[in-house]
Amino acid sequence: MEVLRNKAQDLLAQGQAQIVIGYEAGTGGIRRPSFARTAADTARLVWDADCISNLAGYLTRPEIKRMGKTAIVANASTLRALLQLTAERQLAEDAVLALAVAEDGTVTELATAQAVTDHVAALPDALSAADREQMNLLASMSREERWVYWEKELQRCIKCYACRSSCPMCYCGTCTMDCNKPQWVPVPSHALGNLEYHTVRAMHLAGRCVECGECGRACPVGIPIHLLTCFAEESVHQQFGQKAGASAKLDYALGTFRPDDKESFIR
Amino acid sequence: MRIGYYPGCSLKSSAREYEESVRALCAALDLELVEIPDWNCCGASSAHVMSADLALGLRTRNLAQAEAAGLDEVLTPCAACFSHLAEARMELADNPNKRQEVADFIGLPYSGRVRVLNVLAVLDRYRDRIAAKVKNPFRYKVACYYGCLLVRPPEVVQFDRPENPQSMDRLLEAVGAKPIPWACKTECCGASFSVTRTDVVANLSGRIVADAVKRNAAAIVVACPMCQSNLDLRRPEINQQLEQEHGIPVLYITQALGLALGIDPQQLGLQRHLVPVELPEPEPEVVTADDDDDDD
Amino acid sequence: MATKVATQFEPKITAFVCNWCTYAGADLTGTSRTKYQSNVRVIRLPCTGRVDFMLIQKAFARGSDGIIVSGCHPNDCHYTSGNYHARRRWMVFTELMNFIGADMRRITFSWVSAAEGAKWAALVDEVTNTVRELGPYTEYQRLIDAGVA
Amino acid sequence: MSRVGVFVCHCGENIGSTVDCPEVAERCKQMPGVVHAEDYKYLCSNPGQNKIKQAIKDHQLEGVVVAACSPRMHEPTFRRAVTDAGMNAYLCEVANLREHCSWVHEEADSTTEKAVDLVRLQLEKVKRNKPLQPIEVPITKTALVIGGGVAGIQAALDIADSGHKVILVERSPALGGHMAQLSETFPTLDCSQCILTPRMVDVSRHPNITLMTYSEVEHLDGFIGNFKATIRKRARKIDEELCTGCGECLQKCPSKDISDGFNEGLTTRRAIYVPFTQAVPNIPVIDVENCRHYQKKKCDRCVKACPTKAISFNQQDELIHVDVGAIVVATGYKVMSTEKFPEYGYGTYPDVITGLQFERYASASGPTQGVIKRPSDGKEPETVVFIACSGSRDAAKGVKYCSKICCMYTAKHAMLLKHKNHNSKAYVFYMDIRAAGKNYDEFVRRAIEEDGVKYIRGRVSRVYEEDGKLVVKGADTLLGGRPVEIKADLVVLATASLPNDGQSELARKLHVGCDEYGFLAEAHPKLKPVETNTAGIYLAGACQSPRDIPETVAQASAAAAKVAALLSRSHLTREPIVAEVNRRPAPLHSDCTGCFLCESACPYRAIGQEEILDRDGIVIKTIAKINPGLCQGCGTCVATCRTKAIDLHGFSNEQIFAEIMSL
Repeated sequence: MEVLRNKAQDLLAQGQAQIVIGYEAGTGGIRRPSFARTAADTARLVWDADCISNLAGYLTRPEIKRMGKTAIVANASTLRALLQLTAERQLAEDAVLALAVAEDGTVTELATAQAVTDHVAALPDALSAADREQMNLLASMSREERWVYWEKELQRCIKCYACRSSCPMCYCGTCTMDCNKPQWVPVPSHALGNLEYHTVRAMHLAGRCVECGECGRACPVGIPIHLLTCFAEESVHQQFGQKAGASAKLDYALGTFRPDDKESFIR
Repeated sequence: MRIGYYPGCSLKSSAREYEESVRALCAALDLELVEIPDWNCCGASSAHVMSADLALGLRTRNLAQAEAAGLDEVLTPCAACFSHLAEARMELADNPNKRQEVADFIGLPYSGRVRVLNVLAVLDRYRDRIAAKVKNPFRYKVACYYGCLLVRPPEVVQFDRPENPQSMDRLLEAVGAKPIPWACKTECCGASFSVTRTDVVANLSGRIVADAVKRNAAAIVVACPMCQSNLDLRRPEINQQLEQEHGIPVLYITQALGLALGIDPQQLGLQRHLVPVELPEPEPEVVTADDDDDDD
Repeated sequence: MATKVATQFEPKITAFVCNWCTYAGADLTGTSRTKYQSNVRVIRLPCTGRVDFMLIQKAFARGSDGIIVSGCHPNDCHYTSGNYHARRRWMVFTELMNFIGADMRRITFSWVSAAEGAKWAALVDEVTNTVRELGPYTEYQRLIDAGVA
Repeated sequence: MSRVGVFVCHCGENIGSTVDCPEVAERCKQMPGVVHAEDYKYLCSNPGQNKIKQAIKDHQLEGVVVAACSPRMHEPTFRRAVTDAGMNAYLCEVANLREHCSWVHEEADSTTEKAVDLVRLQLEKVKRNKPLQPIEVPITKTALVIGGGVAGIQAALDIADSGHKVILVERSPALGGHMAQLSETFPTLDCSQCILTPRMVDVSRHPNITLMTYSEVEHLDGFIGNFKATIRKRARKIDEELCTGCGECLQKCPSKDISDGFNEGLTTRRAIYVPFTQAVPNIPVIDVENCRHYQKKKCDRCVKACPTKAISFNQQDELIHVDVGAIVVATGYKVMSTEKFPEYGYGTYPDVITGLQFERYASASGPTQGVIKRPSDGKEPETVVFIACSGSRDAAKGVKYCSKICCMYTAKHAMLLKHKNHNSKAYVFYMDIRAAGKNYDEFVRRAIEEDGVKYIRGRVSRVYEEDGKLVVKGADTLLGGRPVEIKADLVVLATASLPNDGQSELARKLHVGCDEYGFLAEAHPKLKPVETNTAGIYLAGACQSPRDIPETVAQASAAAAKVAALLSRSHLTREPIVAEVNRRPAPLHSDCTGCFLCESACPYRAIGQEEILDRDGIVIKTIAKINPGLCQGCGTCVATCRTKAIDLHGFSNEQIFAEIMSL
């Protein structure tokens, strides 16, 4: 932890970064984002196994971008999101200095997209065991059971858009949900509209989702919506081989095709 | 590796040395042969002329037994058995109704899962391993004789080129042999006229032996018991026909490869041949030097 | 809709078709005077590549009981590859909709060329019969009826 | 928009007999936004169109729905009609009551009901239509012809003669292609070079033609009328301005044993060479791979030999950018090599040759000055076997298609052999004789009847060597499949014609399609045989499928006519059905996030970048921009865009959404 704080201090002191985004202790034992801009701020930085949230969402915020060079304490999903955002040209290549903290507390500076790519390649897959179990459970259900499950879950959605706000890939200036000419999806929480919203979100993240689960954690009513985006992402991975967040070069599976793609479902 | 094994009648009788050498070679390659339980006649040369249903039933029953034993692939060294089983498989592949009919007929379920492979197709997969294990390079000129059923008809066998097959040539090259280009790779040996019209066999097989000898082959290599027997067992008739004494031995591919791998000749059944297997001294290894041509 | 003595459920079928192959194929069905059931309403688009999956969703939301999406066969796309892009999108969309429990028997993807007038008639009849058998899409209707929470 | 007129056509009985047209019109009057609705017997007739025009004026219509036959039939008619009445053409939509309704359903309430629905769909759409203006595109009045064989030569000359500029690009160092290699041509037996060479010279002298040999198309951008091509002019290592073509250098080059491609490997050439004596241009080229100066860094004999100091070892490839309005692809074919035939020895027998090699022997300018010899020992063969369909019409070992030219050239070869060596014997193994063409069958009959060529209908199973002869084993199927064995001195395979090397790469560069074999695909096999699916790119000759010289020349002239017609116009008009990225007030500027995920989804690479700058010229945002010249309006990008920042004119989100909502 000291190493991290010292590193952050050095970066700020030497002007290599104007802001270091990391984690600090929040209430109730959780870790919350921390934005260190002065040496004093760095004392709040912490790093441990509870630092699970994906901080990459902050990188595309104009207010952060305006502050100058950013360094970010990055867990695996933050790094993946960083790469995907670079691929989608939301971040200039090598604009962000990522700080990867090892178990023993040592800090590795990942200054280039290539360094991040190499680092990420060695990290294990994203989905947690509990999520995997839930996915399998859903897969084992009959179609009708799955429909009832999601119908019930999605009816609880209050359309607060916390999922959208927390998602690093939901950086669009105008979301389809906000489009009112035509009004694709009804604005208030609505049984049908909720289903449409969450399927649209999943389709829009298919081939782009870094499977951090941030949306599921952000949901105030506890709907496991991240399973939808993760499912869409895995569907892309299994059918086309591409994986989001693996490289800073854009390789969008739904923007390309192979002439021999699956044909069996088409009459 | 494990693979199903269908010997057929020849390999248990007149071509025992073929089975012996197949088993010896496969053991040397760590390939376990699982003989199909309770296998039956493939129908040989008679069933299909008597009754198409009977022929299909006999053939399919072997495949169904292999399926029941949990096998995915069956090695069928005899070229005729191979052709028969492969044909049955193809006949039923796109015809679920017929498949059910035959399954009812033989009283066994049959899904068509098992693939049928001849000895060359299986060995071809192990070519690198064979080359790596060579102890006594088989440095002879050899006449690779494929006969008819290993490579034809192409849509049934789905293997090698029907007109000028190469798989055996490649295998023998891998152990140091020099396959000769010759005219008779896939000519007819006379097949089952062996019994009824030995004169026909003497004439047809005679052309094969004569061409091989003329082109200085040290041995004829085969992968079919019928070819072997016509070229070996009928050699006196052949020699009589050609009015010449030809002593060129006729080896199974498994025997030739076995010798190269240093397997004991007895284990390969070489002593069972009628034309004695007496190979001359191997040809010396030819080293080709790269010559630099600068005449500036 | 005119009032009907509803002895039998008549499904509402919406078809999204490309202008160059399937729309022309359906024209050929007409010129060949091949008859098919009249439940289908065709929405003409330039290419299957134009078919946003949200359009399919909105058609269900509007009460369609079955949907047809049809375009040019692979290699025949008027725009060379719009249908290939569409096919990929459908591959993911169908998997996702199945994961969410939607009844995928109600969506039929198809290639109908400008020469396949008979195929279009057969396709529409088959889809209409299948969906008629499945009955109204009550699961979706339940959501529509639930309204604002 | 809320002043729409609906016009329901009976199409005589065609619609009227199954759909209650007056009822449809009546129902439409009730629909919101409809201020006028009527039905009429034949709307496409002049009085029918006048009714529409009149109604537009009388009711100040802002949109029109014509419920009639398929829009693919009469949409242009009705759009023209509304334009006559002063309305924008794109404010008229057609509901398909005939092909999609009356012709496919029985007379019933449900059929009329469907008709009403179909009109409602178009009504809701047309309310949201926006006036659109056809896009005008200027045309660069220069054509690019790729390939300098007879097809390219003919196309280039025809276009140039019609008064347009032509850039002719040929990959090899000289014009001529395969035709220059041929001896005599069927069915007239006139000398190939004698008829081709003057055309080659015409090309080099034509004021409208820029000839670029030893050059290849590297890259192509743009669209019909406005292509931008990058051509790689490979370094000949000779200064073309200085070289007089005297040939002094050719004699001095010490690298000798290089297989001569023009002679199909039957002879050798030097490292500095002119492909053949009559080559146009008559400028040598240095084959760097084989030149001692480059390989061993120690030879300059050609430099010493050159009287004009034209050798330029430091010459580099040049990339030349040209603007062209139209392109003719004439890249030709190649023949399958003898190595593809296991049963004929996998190319191991030197005396088994291809038809093209035979041409070189038969050619007066060939390696033997027209004496038929065989490669192994240079002897004149007594017995020659010709095997037609070597690889053609043979799905198992070759290609499925018929190579088309072989029947004729095989007959010619056999005939030439007999003419040149009266004592020789010629046998032809064939499957069928396909001699359809002017004077073609007569030619084959002459070979058989007058020159005594033996035609054997059957396939050859094997060729093997025995006692210095090639034994050709086949069957005579006309004699009940009797086996035939012929001891030959030379075997000539009429090997299959294949797409030329690099053709699929070129197709990718040009964005034109290939068929399953790799030949370039025409837009329509009957009605657009020389067009490709990419507007402005045309095909000529054997790059499209195997064909003979007369057909090639005819097609080249056809392609040239298409090009000349295109280039004679001042500009092109295109349907304004194109996609556009929206713009919004600052600070958003556009719904486009600049993620460029749409870029690779565009089949036409029409999506580029646009930088939004502030007053100081600093980039605020980079967004996608669609080039309306390139966009063909498929809408794939529209469906790809998450934020709906892209929309398609004529098929906008609002329009289609409204259609769905009207159901």
